[in-house]
Amino acid sequence: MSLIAAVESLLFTAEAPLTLDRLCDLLSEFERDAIRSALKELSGLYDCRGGGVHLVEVAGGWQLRTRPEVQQYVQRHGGSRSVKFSQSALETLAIVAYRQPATRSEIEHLRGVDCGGVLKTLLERKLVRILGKKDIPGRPLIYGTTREFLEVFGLKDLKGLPTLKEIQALDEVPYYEQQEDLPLDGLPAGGANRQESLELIDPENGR
Amino acid sequence: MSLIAAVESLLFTAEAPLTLDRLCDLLSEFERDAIRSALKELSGLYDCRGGGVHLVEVAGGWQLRTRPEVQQYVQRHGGSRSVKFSQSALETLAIVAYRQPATRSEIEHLRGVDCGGVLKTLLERKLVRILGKKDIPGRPLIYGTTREFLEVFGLKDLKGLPTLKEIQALDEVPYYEQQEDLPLDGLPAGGANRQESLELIDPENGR
Amino acid sequence: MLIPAHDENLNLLEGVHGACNVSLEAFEGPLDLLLHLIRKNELDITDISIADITRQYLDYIRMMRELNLEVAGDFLLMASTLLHIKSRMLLPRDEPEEGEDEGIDPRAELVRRLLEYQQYKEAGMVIGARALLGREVFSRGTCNDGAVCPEKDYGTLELELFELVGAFRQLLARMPVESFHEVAAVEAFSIGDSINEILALLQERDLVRFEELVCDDMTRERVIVTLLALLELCRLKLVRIFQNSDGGGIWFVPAVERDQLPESADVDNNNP
Repeated sequence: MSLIAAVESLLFTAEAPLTLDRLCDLLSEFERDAIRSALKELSGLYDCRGGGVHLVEVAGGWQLRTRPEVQQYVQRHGGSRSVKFSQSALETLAIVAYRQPATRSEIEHLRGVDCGGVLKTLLERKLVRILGKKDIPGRPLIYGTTREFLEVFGLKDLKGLPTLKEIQALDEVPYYEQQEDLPLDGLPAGGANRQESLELIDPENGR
Repeated sequence: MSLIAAVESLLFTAEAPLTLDRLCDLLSEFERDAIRSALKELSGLYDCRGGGVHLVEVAGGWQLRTRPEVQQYVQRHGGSRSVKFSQSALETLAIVAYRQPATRSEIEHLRGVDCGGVLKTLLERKLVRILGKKDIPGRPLIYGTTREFLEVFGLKDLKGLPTLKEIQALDEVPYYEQQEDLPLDGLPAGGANRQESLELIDPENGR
Repeated sequence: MLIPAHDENLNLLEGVHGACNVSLEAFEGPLDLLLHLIRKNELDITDISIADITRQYLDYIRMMRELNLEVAGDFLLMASTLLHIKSRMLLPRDEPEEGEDEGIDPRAELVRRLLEYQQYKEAGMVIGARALLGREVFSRGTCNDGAVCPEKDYGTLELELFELVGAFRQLLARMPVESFHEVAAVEAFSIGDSINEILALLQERDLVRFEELVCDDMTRERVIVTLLALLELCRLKLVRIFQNSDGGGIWFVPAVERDQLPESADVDNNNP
């Protein structure tokens, strides 16, 4: 059995993207370089066949996915599969993504409405997770995004989130040309960059 | 976008085998014959590439699955965790499959042991289901196999089961060489063929 | 050899002993055991010597008892059936056959059951030897690195990054200005904090992966604190930890009913 077949079977059955490291672990009898070339070759095979599926690099790993071109067919699988996200869920997720770590009261203050239910849903769907507790009176829980979040949005990491500046720049161009991860100058996620992220969303820097 | 790509994307994203009917529903702008040929062609593409995945006809539908040859790799990724069958589960399942509809007491008489626990497990695993009640005193529950049974055991339909006669003939052949669906002449499953199955086990027909 | 030799069946018992790991559970039931004895003795299933088979069967049961193994009722029932057949075999046939079917062989019913059972036993082996989904062959997305997670299935999320960004932009448009001037601090995370965090998580879910608690952007210290917290919870017998395979994911589950878990602040009690 060829290495390519082995790699393909692992990718096919994996629930989440597989990193090269993980593939090397699973296929320890093969050289890392050989596995890397097998990935490239497999990717090429899917590309030149031009079927409904291709191999993409995402969330720091590799995953078989349907091509965007066949999206309309895949969506026909029915309501149970293509889950529509409510506006409140999207807003809450956006706040968590851009302001993490964020407490519930911060989120509610921003949205101006109760977010308990929507947070619970996001937790259940594993798009958001509890990072810990904030060291202030009341010790509220703090929330951040998950690995699944990255996968859903096809991001390699949080740095792939467009900055607000970039979002505003979207106003001038057709949105759909902006599907790639955007180059980043000023990551709005994570403790270390917190100050920067605060600047980014400071209204004075706004539109 | 070609029909093959559409079919592939639907199969790739389906959780269970897709029947031709379902595919025709989902791809209503295409002719049934065209979809049928696309399936055949796609199956051929997977076969001649010889990768880790192929398209199989199972439980009345079509499904993308890994090839048995790459099993060792997938198992390393934890794939073998879920499915294990004890001899008692397999025996009970065989009795239900060949004699359905079957009552618990029939099964227990055949196996000579209590089968309550094993039946419960098979019901929980959705390999067996309750078909109803038998119209005899006490109205015992009657059991049959499920769609999942066909899926798990890789059978197109119940006719894909080797007949008990064929199984007897296998005595000298190692079992694991018998992977293919065997040709069928007289399926001993279901009420209509019940007499035949009893005949098979008449001592005078025995060895 | 633990077992005193009863008779000439010592060899047989040794064979059984070795092959079957001295357990009646090695046999699926009395019929399975009988088939085994018949095969051992190379008997014709349709013409078995009831006397021999009964003796060997009873020896086996006796051996199990001497090993203090529980003998299931099904095995005892078969023993009495065998003895009954044996006694009928000893009786002279009632009427010399008059061409009637009355002179039935007392073994007939047992033979029928054995043949029938043998068929299904073999059928079980045949279907069990197929390439099974989830054992030899796999459909898509069935493997993950931890245990199979019994989560609700929400279907595939179809979300574009664009939608997320769009939502955030809309939000910004109506956002209160001063809200961005509070700065979160997450340093000085104690074991107590971590325990609270884990308890809070267990209020929401029954199965948590260790990796979910420690993420890449955590400090070394924070990871260690989390691990210590988990060990403390284990010591208090509030959680159970397990690992499915060597090097596999580490999971933990509540060891007590959810409402018996110590209170930790939950999502709804955190309004300032």
